[in-house]
Amino acid sequence: MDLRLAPNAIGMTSVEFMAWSTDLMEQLAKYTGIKKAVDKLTAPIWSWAIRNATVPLHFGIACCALEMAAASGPRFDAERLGMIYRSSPRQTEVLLVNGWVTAKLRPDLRRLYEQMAEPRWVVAMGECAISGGPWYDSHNTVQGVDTMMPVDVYIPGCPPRPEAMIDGFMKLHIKITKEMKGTFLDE
Amino acid sequence: MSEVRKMQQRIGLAPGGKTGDVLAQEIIQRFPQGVTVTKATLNRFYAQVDKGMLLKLANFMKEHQDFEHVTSVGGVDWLAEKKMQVVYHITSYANKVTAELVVDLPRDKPEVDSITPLWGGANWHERETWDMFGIVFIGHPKLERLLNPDGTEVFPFRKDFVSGRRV
Amino acid sequence: MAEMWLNMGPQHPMTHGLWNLRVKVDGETITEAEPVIGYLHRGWEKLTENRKFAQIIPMADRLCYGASMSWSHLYCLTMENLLEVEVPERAKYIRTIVLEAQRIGSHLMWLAALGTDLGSYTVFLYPVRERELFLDLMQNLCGARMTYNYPRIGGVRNDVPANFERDFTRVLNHFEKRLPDYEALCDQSTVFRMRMEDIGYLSAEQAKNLGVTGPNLRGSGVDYDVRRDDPYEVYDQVDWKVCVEKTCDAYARYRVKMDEMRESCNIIRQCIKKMPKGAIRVKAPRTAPRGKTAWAHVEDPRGEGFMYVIGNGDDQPYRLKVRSPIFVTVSAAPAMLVGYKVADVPAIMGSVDMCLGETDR
Amino acid sequence: MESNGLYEFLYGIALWLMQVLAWPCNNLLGWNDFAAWLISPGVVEFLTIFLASIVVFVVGFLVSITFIWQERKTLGRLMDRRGTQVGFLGLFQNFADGLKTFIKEHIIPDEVDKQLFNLAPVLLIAMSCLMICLIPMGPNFYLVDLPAGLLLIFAIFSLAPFAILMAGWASNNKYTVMGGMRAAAQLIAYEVPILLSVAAVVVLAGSFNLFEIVAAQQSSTWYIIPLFIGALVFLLSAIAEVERIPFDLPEAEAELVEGWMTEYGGFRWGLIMLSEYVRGFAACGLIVILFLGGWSGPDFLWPEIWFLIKMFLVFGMFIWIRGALMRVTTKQILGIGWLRLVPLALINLGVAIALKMGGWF
Repeated sequence: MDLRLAPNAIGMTSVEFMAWSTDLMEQLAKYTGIKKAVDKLTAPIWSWAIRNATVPLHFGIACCALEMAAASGPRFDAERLGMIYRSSPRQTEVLLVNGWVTAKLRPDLRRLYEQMAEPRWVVAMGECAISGGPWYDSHNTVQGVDTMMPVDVYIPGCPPRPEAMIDGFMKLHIKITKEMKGTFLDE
Repeated sequence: MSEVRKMQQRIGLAPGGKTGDVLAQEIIQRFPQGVTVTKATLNRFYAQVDKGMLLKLANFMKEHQDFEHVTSVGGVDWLAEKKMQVVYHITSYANKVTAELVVDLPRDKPEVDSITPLWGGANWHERETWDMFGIVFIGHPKLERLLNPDGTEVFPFRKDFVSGRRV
Repeated sequence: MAEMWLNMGPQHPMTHGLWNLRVKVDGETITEAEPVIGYLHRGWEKLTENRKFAQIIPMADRLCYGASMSWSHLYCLTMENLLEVEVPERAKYIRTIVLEAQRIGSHLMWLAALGTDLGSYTVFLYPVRERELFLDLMQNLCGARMTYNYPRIGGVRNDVPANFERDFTRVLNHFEKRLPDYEALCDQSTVFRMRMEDIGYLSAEQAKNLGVTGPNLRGSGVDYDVRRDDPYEVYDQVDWKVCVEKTCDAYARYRVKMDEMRESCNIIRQCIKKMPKGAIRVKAPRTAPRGKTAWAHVEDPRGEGFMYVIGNGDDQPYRLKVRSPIFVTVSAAPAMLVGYKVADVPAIMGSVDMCLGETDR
Repeated sequence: MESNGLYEFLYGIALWLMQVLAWPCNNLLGWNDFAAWLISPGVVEFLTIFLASIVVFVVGFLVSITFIWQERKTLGRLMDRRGTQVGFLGLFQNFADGLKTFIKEHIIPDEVDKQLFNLAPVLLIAMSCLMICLIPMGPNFYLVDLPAGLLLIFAIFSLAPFAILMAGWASNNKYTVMGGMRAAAQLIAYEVPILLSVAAVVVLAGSFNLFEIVAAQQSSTWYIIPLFIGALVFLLSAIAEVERIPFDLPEAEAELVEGWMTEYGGFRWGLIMLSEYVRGFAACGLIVILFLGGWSGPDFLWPEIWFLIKMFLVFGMFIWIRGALMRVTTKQILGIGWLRLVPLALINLGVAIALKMGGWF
């Protein structure tokens, strides 16, 4: 943010001016503390909104996928918490890894993770996702999803019961409230 | 399953079909030297087949003894005895008989004729056996990696390939 | 329009598992199809060589998680052939009851997956609701919802709980009242008939040659069922009929599976009535001689499951070969798909009850 | 804008507002001519129209939002499960979804055509919101009374394929192009039956003005009785226009992932979802006005309330159809559109002309 450029701002091209002015505004907001105030004020709203509309990706790998299906069934209805499954990674918050990750699936899973929009979380469901599970000595499975992407919530069990999965999402809600991501999303 | 109960069930269920031992006798007359039938019961028979005779025996079984379905084709790696083995299980719906054919191959150059032209069901079994053991099936339409990621050079199911931590 | 390769997968609705169908498309019609599997391959058969005989039973549960009881039972049957163990009569009856309950549960999960594929979320949720009842029954018996670890080499783990017959008959009566609901939602809705009829045609000759088995084979008119033609447990002492359809298309496969659910209820009721008293387990020898081989095949809800085991002299198998019915049916998928529209693919592959856990082993 | 309840009410507010503003200018600052200009009818009228459009848009927007809530709760009940429980009775679920999209990261994939990619959702939401303001909700609650209101609404209604094709093409992804083309083909195919059934209504009512159509229905019977076929054709075509389940192919989950919406995330996707429900609002509004006699009803309730009740009933019918039926394939969608609905609409037009000639209407 160099104000010295201000006098010859007219000479800039539109792209340069846009970049320079947004940078100027951000620096101003940061130093005068407006950014912190806005973050403090709006954070509870955003975290309430995300908490009550966490949308997991419609992506099932193995046995835990059947428990995920049972969790959205009539008895353990996951939609009570506002969880519907959408199939495009752009529109989801939570990547639910529910099964063993093999060497062939690893690049696809990594790409899915990167395609998701920023406030995103990863939930490792079941022993296979947490630590390779019953296939600890297999040559083809990834021993734990946290070796390839940051994981937020672990749901133990092989396969975990649908209540355990919903409880895992409850823990995720607690984490979302604690993180309190503000409007500007950067700390 | 006691033999008596199977006999009652057999008579009631398969009027037209031939039983396992009748089929085994036919094969013994047809192929005196290449094939040795080790055991034959009502709806099973087990045979040891030489590498060269396999395709001829398979053709005979498909045409004349109407074996319509390949249950499985599996590879076995006998590291200590320095040989590879391919085990075929072929079922006949009409006769309700399942045959087990075992073919021994040298371990350094395991090759055998592919039975995919006869039964399409064996296609992926043979492809997987090549993918895991490296046994080459001559005449197979598409012998490529199936289950392992495309880049792997090693044959993981061989006994000399140690996978992960042993318990 | 130019020929175009289209990737359908690997992100598929949750219940099918992970596979990728590469389809060559000319406009909307499919000219070539090539299934790509291996996304769930963990080298299951290699891992069994590190395990003792009893440790493989929970592993066999996780082969095909939709019907885990039938796979662990198949493994125990193979080991009983290897170690020449005769299972007591009561254990056989319990096994048959539990297998048929698992078959209904697996067919319900298939109907749910078919519902998601065809776009109706209701047809997904009703079968899942009924499946919960069967999972409760299995939970009372074996303690777990999906991966039971219940059969043992030489019998079953524990005897049936109190009022086992009452619970089972109550659930079966309730379920047989609910089955017409699914038929109302599916059979009587012309949208479902339009989407399922005369697509995915697989003639009897093709089916037999390509190795398709189970309900998909019976959908093509071939009257073969391992439970009747090569009986194991007590299937030959219970009178039931094999459901066969003649029209060889996706709708026929759907009809076969719906009738099979009714047959399974009928089998369970007869088994409960005829279940004798007595021991539920026999002591099995611990080791198998090296080089001794044995195999067994059963009627898995998806087709003919088969296992071939070779003893190793100690208490670990030297080699355990598994034949998964869906591994072969998926290899026969191009025969069912070529010539139809891309929009028909979910209906065709939905009618073939796929479970990729067992395909990739 | 003719005088109606809403206009007068807001005119009073605007005038009061201007006087409050004008008082300090006159007395304290002495800008008398500026204050006079403020109170002049031109400014007040402009402010009234501005306020009226905000009020009508907010009401239409809230009704569309409650459609989302109604859909999730009724669909849940249809599937034997409770719908969403966020907030009181689940009412806050829409706000949670809406607010969530604000904070999502704005992803623009790099190989995407940026201008078109950003323009498509804006176009979509603009068209949809324009329709909210065109649909009158009652004698005292409307924004504009055009002599050819119906034609304008349908002109805007049929602009959607352009935005969808633009979105599908700009996302530079094989599946979105296919989804976009399917959506465009479907929307254009269903323009014809909708306009034919509307033609029948216009023949009976004698004018394109929505108020006269409602007045004609108040004098004689609701048009759903004589033109029942037309109402059915309109309902089915409206479902196709709004891309809901039986005709949901553009975003078919199983093969095209999300159709033309795949690359949109965060707020753009929020706008697209909102525009889908607002188009549902417009379709329901049209059905109520054309066939269910608009806001006519026994007068113990306001006409506007009657209009809303009928809207929620018609949208309930949409949800019921979504709960019961499955998705239809492309070939069948166009088949139903051209071969079934267009002839029915023609028959309906014949009936309308016969009734008109016969002098009953």
